[in-house]
Amino acid sequence: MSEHDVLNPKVMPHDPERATLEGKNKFLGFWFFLGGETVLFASLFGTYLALRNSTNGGMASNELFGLELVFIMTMFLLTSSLTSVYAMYHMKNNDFKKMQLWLGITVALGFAFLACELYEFYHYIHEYEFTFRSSAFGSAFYTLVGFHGGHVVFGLMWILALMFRNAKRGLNLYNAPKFYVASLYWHFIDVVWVFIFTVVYLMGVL
Amino acid sequence: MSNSIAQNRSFGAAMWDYLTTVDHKKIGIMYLVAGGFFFLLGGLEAMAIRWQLIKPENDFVSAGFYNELITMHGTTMIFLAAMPLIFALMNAVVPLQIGARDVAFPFLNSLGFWLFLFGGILLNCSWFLGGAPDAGWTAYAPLSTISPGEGVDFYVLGLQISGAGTLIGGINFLVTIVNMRAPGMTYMRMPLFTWTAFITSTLILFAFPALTVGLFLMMFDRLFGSGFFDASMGGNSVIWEHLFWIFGHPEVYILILPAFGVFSDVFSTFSKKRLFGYTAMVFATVLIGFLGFMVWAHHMFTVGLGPAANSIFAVATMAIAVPTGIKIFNWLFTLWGGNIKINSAMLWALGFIPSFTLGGMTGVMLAAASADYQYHDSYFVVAHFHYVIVGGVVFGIFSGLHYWWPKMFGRILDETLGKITFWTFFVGFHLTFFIQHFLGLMGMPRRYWVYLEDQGLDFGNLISTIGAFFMAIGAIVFLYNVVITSIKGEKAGADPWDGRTLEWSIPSPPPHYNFTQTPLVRGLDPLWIEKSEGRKGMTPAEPLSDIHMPNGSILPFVMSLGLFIAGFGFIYQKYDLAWLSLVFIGMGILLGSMLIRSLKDDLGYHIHKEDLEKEARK
Amino acid sequence: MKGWMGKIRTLSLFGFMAIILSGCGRENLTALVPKGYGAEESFKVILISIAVMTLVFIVVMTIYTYVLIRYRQKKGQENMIPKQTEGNKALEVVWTVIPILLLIIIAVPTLTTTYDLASTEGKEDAINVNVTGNQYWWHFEYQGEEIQTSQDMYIPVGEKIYLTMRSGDVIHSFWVPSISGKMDVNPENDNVMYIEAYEEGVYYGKCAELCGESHSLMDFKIVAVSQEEYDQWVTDMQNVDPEATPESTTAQEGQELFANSCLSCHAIGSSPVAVGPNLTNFGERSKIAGVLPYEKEELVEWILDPESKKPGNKMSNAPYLNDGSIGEEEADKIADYLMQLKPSEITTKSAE
Amino acid sequence: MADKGTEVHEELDYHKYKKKEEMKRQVITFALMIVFTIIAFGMVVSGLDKLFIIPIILVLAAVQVGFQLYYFMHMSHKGHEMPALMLYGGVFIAFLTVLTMLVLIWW
Ligand code: HEA
Ligand code: HEA
Ligand code: HEC
Ligand code: CUA
Ligand SMILES: [Cu+2]
Repeated sequence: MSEHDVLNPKVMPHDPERATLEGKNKFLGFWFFLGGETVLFASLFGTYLALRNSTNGGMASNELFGLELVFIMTMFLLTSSLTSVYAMYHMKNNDFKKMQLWLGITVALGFAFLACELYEFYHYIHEYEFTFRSSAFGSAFYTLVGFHGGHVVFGLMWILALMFRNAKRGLNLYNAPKFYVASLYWHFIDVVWVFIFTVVYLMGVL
Repeated sequence: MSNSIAQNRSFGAAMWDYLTTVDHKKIGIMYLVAGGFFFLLGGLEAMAIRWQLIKPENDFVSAGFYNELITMHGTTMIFLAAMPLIFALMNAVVPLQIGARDVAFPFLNSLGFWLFLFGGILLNCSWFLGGAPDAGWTAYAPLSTISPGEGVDFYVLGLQISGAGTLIGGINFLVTIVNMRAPGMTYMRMPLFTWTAFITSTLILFAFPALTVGLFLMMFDRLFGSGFFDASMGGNSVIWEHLFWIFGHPEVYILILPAFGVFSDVFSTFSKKRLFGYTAMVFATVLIGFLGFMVWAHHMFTVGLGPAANSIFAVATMAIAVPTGIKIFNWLFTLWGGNIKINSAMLWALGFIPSFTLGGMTGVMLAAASADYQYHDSYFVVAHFHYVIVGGVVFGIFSGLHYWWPKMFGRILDETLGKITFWTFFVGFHLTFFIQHFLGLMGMPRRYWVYLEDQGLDFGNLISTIGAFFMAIGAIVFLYNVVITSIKGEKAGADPWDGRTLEWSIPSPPPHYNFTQTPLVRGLDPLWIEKSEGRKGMTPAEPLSDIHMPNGSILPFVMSLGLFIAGFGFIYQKYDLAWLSLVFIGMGILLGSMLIRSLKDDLGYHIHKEDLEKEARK
Repeated sequence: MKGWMGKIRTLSLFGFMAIILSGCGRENLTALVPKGYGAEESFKVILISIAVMTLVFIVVMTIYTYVLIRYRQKKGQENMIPKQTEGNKALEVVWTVIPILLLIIIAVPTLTTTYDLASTEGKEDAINVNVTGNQYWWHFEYQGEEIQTSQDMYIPVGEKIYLTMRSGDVIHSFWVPSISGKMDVNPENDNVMYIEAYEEGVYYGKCAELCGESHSLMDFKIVAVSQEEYDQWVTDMQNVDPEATPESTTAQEGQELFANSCLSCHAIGSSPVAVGPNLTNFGERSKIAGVLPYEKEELVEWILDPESKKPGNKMSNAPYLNDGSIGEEEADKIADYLMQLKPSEITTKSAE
Repeated sequence: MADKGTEVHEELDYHKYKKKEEMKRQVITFALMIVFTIIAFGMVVSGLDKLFIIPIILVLAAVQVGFQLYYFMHMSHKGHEMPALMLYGGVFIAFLTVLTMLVLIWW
């Protein structure tokens, strides 16, 4: 496939993310990366579970956590997962405008989530003086949830960068894999969150 | 970029070429040089260790410095010497063995290398900046978290950075092997070295994240006041031990499996036989990889996990002897009935069998939990792991280097010098480490700066030290061999060993696009098949056409430099927050480079058919 | 050169064996001559596994040597192409099944001893000692006896002593090779193990987990004495008068100096783990600070400059080292005082 | 590829149709995920017994993740064998890790 075909495909194949060898590689490599990320988060979850009662006399999880905000955050993130599916749907139909639109919504939801999380942390620190350094539990909590938050931030930056970079020129076989992979990343973030709200928050208030 | 420009170039241009290269063969050479350097450094540290232990209550080095020496020796050897040297072989050979023009992610491949190198440099900067890490290569908390100074901080950040490089390298090889195989190169036709590279990469993918998390937690504890491993804050140091060994045990198989792959290729080539029990060999490799993840707690038998956990992990560990045994016997039966030619590459492989079997046997002995209560953290363990690591991994690397040197550099290493290297190293190796089994059982714990007089340990230690110097001589002869060979070594043809696999079907060293035409693979040992049917080389799978090649880039270097700078910032901000500016600068460089990378299209370039034809006619 | 390697290997093996058999190391240190229950149980497993492994090694080396002699390239046959065998099902089965059986031979005793050595049956009725590991010394608290000592642990022969171990700082590991395998001493969990010595004697204990600069100098002793002697020792230790006035005047002066400069970290008489070792029966120690010869000069040197003897030890922070209040003379007096602290008839000598 | 224009076009239509179908399923999936989430939160708020709730919310989470992987991330589609293999590899080690941290840390 020549450069020209890649950047200006005459026809979009139905799986544009895997139409070129580069695309296939990216696709596969990213999935593998997610396999590794699974272990990464498992290590953090494991550490959290081992230390969740090590409050060192400070605040414990059931005194700390409230569920309302977490529920709202969950809704933001779940919905953003759906909107990114929509974006990929339009990508596969070669409808760049709609894809950008849905990606935009995804990003907005992501920011909403992030804002809630920041508020939550702020709240814990200032209302309860529950910090990273309070206890092993505090360290584990902020690290696990913070790592997830860090992933959200990175995902947002990534999607935004892709959107701006390609805003003018539209979809092609060179950037389709990039969009696709970014959306996989976003789903993975959601997967992790599902476990966070279950293991950290729901089990935490029990 | 292309060869013709590369021919008459200045030193600066050559440097630039290497700094920006994304060619897996050059990256392989860089891994070799860097890994080789760190091997010498680690070896030098080992010599210092042995010199200190030559007699009881010696005071060649101070206690603190001794701990720095062992920590840096272990860390350097494992992360900065053995792994990179294996990556050197993988980079040099795997794409050639599967008939690929390149790896899946040339850019990331280069990034992986630079991250490793800068991580290693960062770690070693500690020597000059107030002291190296001193808590052992295992860095058990809380000793590591309370260790004063910045040594352990360098350990944490250096390994974090080079670990990221390794992870990237692993993913690259996985995708390369899955996606880039030539037509007809099915999984069950891949040479064993490629198979082991594949499984090793899988292990890297799953093992390194645990280390990443462990290192983050340790960094937070040391630099940002968290309490993961601090009992007084409710933390638990056993968490570190688990995280470290969940990574650490697979790590040792990450090291040994590619060595197994080298031996498989070397044995079959120099016996002129196909590998005996190929399918079983592949299966055993996969099984070792799989089991390798379920045994880590055998490093923790004395931690107090309880008899149930100890029993489970003991049995799981012993199970690994079975697939490994399958391999040993298949190698022996590859030799059986063969036409065995013994040269340097083969000597290392032959030396490996008794050495590694001994090491594996002591491994199984260690796996017996109730016996490990005696062995653990004694010189018996030191003996075990040097038998498997030196007798397995280092022998494997030497074997692979002698075997593939002609392919990598176009010259054959001198045979006589090769044999001298082998014999001095081999004898020295057994002298050094065999006696350590007994030292351990006679009551010498490891990581001992001094042993006391009159405890029956003097003689064994003296022997051990003498042996180590034989190894050093061997290493020096090898260096000499490399120098001599590159000055006036015998030029190698495409196929100096009557090889069996694809890498021997192309010129030595190969052109930067490897295969002018992608070969068609018709079975296991594809080149052998063609040769035994009277053909000179591989049948192409495609007509001669333009070749697509990736562009070089300086960004991987810059990104790694960014992390390197940020590393210093992270370490020194604990004294003065002003250092955080370095973090911002470094991370800025990193993120900026990433942004450039994602914003700038990089579509590579084409080598035109006409040029290929011209080259072919030359 | 055929088969050389094999020969060299076996030769060196036997050579080393000879050296080793002439002495398996120092007898109160080596794990090769077990003198206690744990060491013996471990040693059984060690022997079984060595036997199995020797068998495996012989098989491997036999095939190896045969193959190298028989199939080594002969002159003039450089181009001979051997038969390309794919594999052999029957052989595959053999070398899968036999190793499994061999492993079972090792695994069964391993599991039984592992459970046995972890058992806590009869712990309540036995002697219980709380062990604390500190950088770089050991503290022993005899539960319910109001006895606390450091460095030397007295135990009766033929009895199971249960140790409950925890660290005061970093991880250490408690190892007395000739009596018992090791157990880590962690800062956050109590580990329990038992030891039992078969013969009277002073056994060398080592710290087996890297714990800092003087990790290699964190030795201790297990003093195994007869039951009667042990009972005597307990009584003597319980009746110690920490304030007893020594006989000689230098020692009396030493006592005063000691009270001023040293008692902040050290204790005489039963007292919980402090910054420094308990010195109640210091006069009966076999070594100073675990490793130094028990001589007055050494003790004086230790008092004046502990850092040079045991790098990184916590006594190097002692205030007296900086304010010059203790010179050679004073140290000498303190040494006199310390060396006469012999509350019991039962000493390390009794164990011989 | 270009010379087979019409064929590709028909194929494209067919795929468009299939994608529409799939989209419907995606929405249903999404609805289910929301329902599951609400159930999980609801159960916790309801104050039922811990030992009863925890397994159920964990199962709900696992199912949700399955939805994400198979519907949103298309892991059931062709060409996902290797991704599935590696992901499950990761899940396996993840499981061991978490189990370890739960049972082998404090004693
Ligand atoms: C390349 C590296 C490598 C390899 C391949 C191995 C291989 C093995 N290792 Fe080793 N090991 C290390 C590197 C390695 N190890 C390191 C670095 C440490 C120390 C880390 C530290 O603490 O710093 C260590 C420590 C270590 C311990 C912990 C000891 C302790 O600290 O107390 C244990 C315990 O079970 C162990 C076991 C094994 C076993 C069972 C194998 C098996 O895989 C061996 C299998 C091979 C054979 C058995 C031989 C061939 C087989 C046959 C001929 C068939 C017939 C055999 C039988 C029937 C038995 N190793
Ligand atoms: C890949 C891994 C690897 C390799 C190859 C080696 C190789 C060697 N190791 Fe290894 N070693 C470890 C990994 C390795 N080691 C680990 C992980 C530990 C545990 C650390 C810890 O406890 O935390 C350890 C610990 C360790 C100890 C125990 C220290 C202690 O517990 O107190 C000893 C002691 O003998 C030792 C000796 C040696 C020797 C003699 C070699 C020899 O084989 C070295 C041979 C190499 C050379 C001889 C090169 C010499 C070259 C020159 C002299 C030329 C120099 C010139 C220039 C620099 C220009 N090592
Ligand atoms: C800062 C606290 C501190 C002070 C003050 C201190 N010591 Fe120590 N001492 C220690 C520590 C800690 C050790 C254990 C050192 C080691 O072995 O690592 C020790 C060990 C010893 C030992 C060896 C103990 C043994 O059981 O073998 C002797 C003897 C000793 N101190 C004597 C003294 C004398 C005499 C003084 C006063 C002049 C003194 N110490 C003051 C902390 C202190
Ligand atoms: Cu305490 Cu080593
Ligand atoms: Cu291991």
